[in-house]
Amino acid sequence: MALLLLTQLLNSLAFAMLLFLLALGLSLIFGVARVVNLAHGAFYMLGAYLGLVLTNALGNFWLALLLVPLGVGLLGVAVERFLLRGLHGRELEQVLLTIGLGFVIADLLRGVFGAAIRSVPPPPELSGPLFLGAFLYPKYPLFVLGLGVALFLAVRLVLARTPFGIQVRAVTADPDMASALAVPPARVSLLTFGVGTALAGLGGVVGAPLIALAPGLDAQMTLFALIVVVIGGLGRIEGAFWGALLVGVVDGFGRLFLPQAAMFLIFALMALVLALKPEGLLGRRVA
Amino acid sequence: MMAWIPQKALKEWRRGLPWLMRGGLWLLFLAPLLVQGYTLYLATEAALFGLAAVALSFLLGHGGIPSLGQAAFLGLGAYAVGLSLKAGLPLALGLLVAPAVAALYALLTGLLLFRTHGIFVLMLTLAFGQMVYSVAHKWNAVTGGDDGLSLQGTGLSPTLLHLGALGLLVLAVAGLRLLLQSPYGKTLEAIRQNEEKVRSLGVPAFYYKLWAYVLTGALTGLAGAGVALHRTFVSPHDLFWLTSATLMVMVLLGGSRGLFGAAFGALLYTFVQAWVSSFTELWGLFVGGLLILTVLFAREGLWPLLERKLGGGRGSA
Amino acid sequence: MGKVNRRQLVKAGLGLAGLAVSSRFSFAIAQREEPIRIGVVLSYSGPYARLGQEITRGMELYLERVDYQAGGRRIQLLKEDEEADPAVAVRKVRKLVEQDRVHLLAGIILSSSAYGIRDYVHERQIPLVVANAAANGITRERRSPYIFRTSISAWQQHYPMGPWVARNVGKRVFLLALDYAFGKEATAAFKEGFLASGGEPVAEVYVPLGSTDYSAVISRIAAARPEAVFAVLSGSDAVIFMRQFVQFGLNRTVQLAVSGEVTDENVLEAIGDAAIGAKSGDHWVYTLNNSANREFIRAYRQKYGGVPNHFAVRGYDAMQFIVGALNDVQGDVGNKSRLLTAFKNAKIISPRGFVQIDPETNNATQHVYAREVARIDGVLTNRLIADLGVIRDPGK
Amino acid sequence: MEALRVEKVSKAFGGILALTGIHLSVQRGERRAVIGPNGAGKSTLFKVISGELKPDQGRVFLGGREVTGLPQERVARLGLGRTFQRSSVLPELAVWENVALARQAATGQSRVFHQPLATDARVEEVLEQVGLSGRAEDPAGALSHGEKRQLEIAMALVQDPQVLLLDEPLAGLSGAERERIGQLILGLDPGITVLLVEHDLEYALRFAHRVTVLHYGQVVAEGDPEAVRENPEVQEIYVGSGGALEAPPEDASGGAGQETVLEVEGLVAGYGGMRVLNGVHLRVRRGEVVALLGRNGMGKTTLLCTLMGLVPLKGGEVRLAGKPLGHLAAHRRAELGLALVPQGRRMFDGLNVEEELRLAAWGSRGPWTVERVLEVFPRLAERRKSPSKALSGGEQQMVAIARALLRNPSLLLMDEPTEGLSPLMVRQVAEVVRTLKREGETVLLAEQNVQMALSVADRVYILEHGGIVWEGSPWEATEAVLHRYLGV
Repeated sequence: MALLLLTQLLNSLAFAMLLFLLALGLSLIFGVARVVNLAHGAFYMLGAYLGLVLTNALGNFWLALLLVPLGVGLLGVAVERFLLRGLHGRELEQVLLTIGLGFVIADLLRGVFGAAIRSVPPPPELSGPLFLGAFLYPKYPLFVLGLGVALFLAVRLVLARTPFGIQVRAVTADPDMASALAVPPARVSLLTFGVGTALAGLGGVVGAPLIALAPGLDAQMTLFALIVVVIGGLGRIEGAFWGALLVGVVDGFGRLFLPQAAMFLIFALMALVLALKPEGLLGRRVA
Repeated sequence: MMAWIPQKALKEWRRGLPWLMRGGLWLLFLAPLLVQGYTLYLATEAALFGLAAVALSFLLGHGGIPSLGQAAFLGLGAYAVGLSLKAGLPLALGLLVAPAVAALYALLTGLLLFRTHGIFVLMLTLAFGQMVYSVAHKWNAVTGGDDGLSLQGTGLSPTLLHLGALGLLVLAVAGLRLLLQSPYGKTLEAIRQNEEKVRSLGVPAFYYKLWAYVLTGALTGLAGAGVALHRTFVSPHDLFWLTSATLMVMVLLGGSRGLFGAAFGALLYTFVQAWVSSFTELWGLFVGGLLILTVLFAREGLWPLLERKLGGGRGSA
Repeated sequence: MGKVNRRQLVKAGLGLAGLAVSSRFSFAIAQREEPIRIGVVLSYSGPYARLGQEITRGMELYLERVDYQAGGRRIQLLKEDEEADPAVAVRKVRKLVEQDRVHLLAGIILSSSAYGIRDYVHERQIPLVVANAAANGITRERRSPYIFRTSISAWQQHYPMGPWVARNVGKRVFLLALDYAFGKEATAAFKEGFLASGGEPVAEVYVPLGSTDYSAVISRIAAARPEAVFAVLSGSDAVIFMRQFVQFGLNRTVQLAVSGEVTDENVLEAIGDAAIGAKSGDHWVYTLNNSANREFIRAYRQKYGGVPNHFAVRGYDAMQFIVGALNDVQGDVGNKSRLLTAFKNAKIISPRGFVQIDPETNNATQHVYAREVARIDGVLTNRLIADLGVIRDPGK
Repeated sequence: MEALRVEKVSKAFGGILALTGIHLSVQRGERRAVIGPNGAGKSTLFKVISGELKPDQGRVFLGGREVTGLPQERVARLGLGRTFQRSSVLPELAVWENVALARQAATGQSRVFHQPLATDARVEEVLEQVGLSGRAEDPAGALSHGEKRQLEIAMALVQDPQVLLLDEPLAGLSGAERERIGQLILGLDPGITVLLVEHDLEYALRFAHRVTVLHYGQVVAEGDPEAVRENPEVQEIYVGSGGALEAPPEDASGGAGQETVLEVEGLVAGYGGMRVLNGVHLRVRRGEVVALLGRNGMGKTTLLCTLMGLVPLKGGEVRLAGKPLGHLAAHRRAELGLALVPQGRRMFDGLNVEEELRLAAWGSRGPWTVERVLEVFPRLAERRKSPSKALSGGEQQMVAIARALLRNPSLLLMDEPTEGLSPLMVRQVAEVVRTLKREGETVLLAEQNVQMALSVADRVYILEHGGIVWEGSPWEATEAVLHRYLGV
């Protein structure tokens, strides 16, 4: 029983880290660009399919891990620049546009790659289980777990220490004042959108070997990311991290003990958080 | 027929009803004579989705409340009527239960929902909607889960269903337009424009929004019941958020203000979608593209555009 | 409002009327040529798109063999996307029947779609050949004289596996199935035979359809330490489960004895060599050594390349049944009772062996086989390990 | 009979105390003016009374009934009417609908569903009273700024409130509108208790029976208008403190060179339909400290924000070192050498002191570096890791100034740097400005603390009703200011 719980805890945490990648991007984009990007799951899918193609073409997962986020990020930049910027300040229209964009991306992917379930093998070095005495656990989820934590620390560091990070936080807090200090909010916003979508793309590459790749995953992933940020608090990376952990664990143990009600548990958790703290667990009250 | 409606209001309603709508209405009412089978089937579906779209239009365009969770109302109404019939209740009772259940859900979620504002409301409606979806999907014992719920022997003829759906739609549009002229409706519009100000005038905006949401829920629930009777089948797929997004597309396509636009949008969407999906399975591409184009280039929606182009009604909004 | 508006109104009205007329007009032209129109409703999008594609391939493969001719008339397929949504299936069936005036319907991936359209098809008296949906009820309590199933029922496919697994694989078995009608019926059928043969289920777990992560279930399997896992999963669920099963290293200690859906060739393609050795029960095996199967595989390879799978077989056989019946009635689809009798008496030599319709239930009576995943001629497929006999669905 | 009573009300925002133990008692039918410099807590007081904000401590009574902590719609229903600082109407509804809605909200008839919203005698009467009968059918959004104010007053009046709060009803109005609305308020039914916040002291003193003076969130004086006008403490508050005037230098041009840094010609700006600035001319030369004086609501902040590019320029021209700025975005102006110390300091939520400074220093070259700034503001060095929002008002001001300096600007725009600061801190800020002057920085200083501004300025402009009305040297300015501000 203890082994079962430990295994499931690791499973939950690995999935939580995948959710964190998605929620982080969503949260950053909302914080800086003030856009709720409901195409986020579609960017995840795009990343996953591109990862599949590149891994097969280059024969190297790690190269794909590097290149795909770059590509998806560039697409994100283009989307911000050519579609969203014209709607600046009109939240509802922006959200609707991202919904439309999500449908389009997902369907184009289906058109190109077909509806078959694709399963991406983990890279050979991370394939198969790890033996720890009697305890046996696959390597790949551990890799995802490590990557997620590393990324969380790295992003925190970037936001805390680098000029770009401080600019991002300044624009999040007060874009006008930031621009009076020579920070170009539009460019920061553009870059953040790129980084956010790149994170979704990275999530796709990393997530494909963890869970399979099938049509319809885009909506599911968007929804998960949305729940995480609603629970954790929108626009804060700590919120995305702890929210993802909470959702991951509730989901994981929910699946273990109450498989039929797992998804419902997550929504119930969300409703509870909202009832008690509408701004999310780590969120600031939004005026 | 509605003696309590003052003459002035009736006149107002007639005046605001452009010839385009009147012509369209006649055609739709006569549809059972002109077309049968599949076309009539689609027309009925359009009328039912029109009802749901009109409710959303009331909520979004006039109440300023963006909801991406309308599918939950639709689904609750559908399951409510389906389960009532299965339990052996008479149809009339089922048609009362459906909006009541949806309204109750609206009341409960609304109490949480209107603690926040704007885009957060949108996200929360989405999340609550998905919650209902997952319950419907997983609660096999009651809903039949992924297999859905088959309605047997409602004995309603397509013509009767069509006229019923259309009648409901017309009543809803008329009723909501009257409501929008009333102090309540004007106050709701006022809240959309400046909630702080309206509250400082002594209006408990929270409850106004809540009741608008509940009313919308009931109407959409009724539409859902109609859809269930019409298809003789309830599937959890109808509760998925794509249905909510589709309703949003219908409303935006037609125009979110004035309610006529939403009905028109639903009609247009239903027929075009049915047509397109026979050619290609990539109809999400089509819906998404339509949504993007509407947001970017036809912000008011097509109905106001059409009205201006063809003359007739003087600003129905 | 004036004259102009009224004129415009009339114009609009004429337009709509024109629409109605033109659709009838095209119908009139069609009748002169007299092809038999078969409406095919399958999922071409959504999670079951691949199934729809394979069944369609099988159908077209057979129709090409007979040159799209049956009973002296041309055959025309009208395909509509079920979208993995029963509500859509209902709408598409109505469109096919009422607008396109099809004579026959075939296809249907989801059991829920089959239930959804059942009453409509029954009332409109349109013969429907179910080529995939497996819920027992379709040919049991909700059967209709107009509905035939040429594929297989959940009970038929899984009942014979129970005794076989108990005898040849292991007695302590972990049961895992998708939480919907097919999964439950399949598991119940398996258990029926399994318990009777002294099997001992260590756990019975149902998971929601479309899960992205099976690690929770796999953890439970690891903890339960069964001899084998019996799983009823399909599509992406099967792929994800199988991959994670291997990732967790369970394939070293636990045997797989699963539903044929799990080791379908489509799924195997996505899983890879990790699946080798998994046993399953199904109504078709790649290595069946009969001439019909050899011919089918050859034709499939030639046209589409790659390994066929049981979905393509289901499509192939559905058309074989339809063409056979149409030949019997010399293409007279108007005579419903003759057509139905022809269906009831239909027997075919299928790639899966000899198959005939059970006139009592309208369900196909057929062989069920035990199979094992293997690499044959460089491709991953299933090989025959035992014939479990001819199985007839009891119909209640 | 007491119409309104405020007992020991306190309210803090982060590290800043907006109200500290306010007492207020207003009799029925009284006209009360609440005055005080910006940041004194007047608006916060109004928000607490109306229920928009909950006080941290203390109680509020309306007509003898406690309303502390009730939501604002409840307080409104209990008889509190209110107009907002920024005019606030329902733009898409017709003028009469605005008023009728307000009427029905008060009479509890908003929950009528089945008949259209209708006007009634009272609505017509009030529209007549405020002079909007002729525009009853127009959408409220189409009204001029002054008419919106009239409409807002009508919406308040039609509710027959016991107590009416008017928050700067004359702010941003032009001469004729000012006159019209001033008369309208003076002519209100004497039965209504009215609380007025207004920066036009002359008007406020003319209107009120009694006057309450707020400063640093406390009541510093209360009495009849004459007594308040003569009160030296009040005069000091308005004219301010911060150091004595230096003797006029020998050379009237001071140390300033002749090179013009900033040139503003005919500048027009405002928000939405509201024109705040209407043809402002001014110039600033290198090395000069130029003070921009004017009562609140006269457009000082709008002018500085327009110069910085945060408020769009609607007309006229702005040149920095001869280069026209046109419609350049704020960050481009910052790169060209403009820096702003904003009103209210605007610390970034979530950044600490050091990060605020590093953000500003990024990409900027010149004598001011983070190290040097920390030498000049040693207090900030001690608190470099503290979140900037948690600092005291004075410390925040130091951060805001340091931030601007780190841009190494050719012109430093300072907007009300002494707002809400204690006298000690005001003197420190003045000292900082003098230091900057010695360092040769060029400063445009908008200030309501006249004394402080005059003690550091080389030249003075007075801004009133959207234009420059006076220009001269600091030692001539005091008299001009007293005359214009207090009517002394």
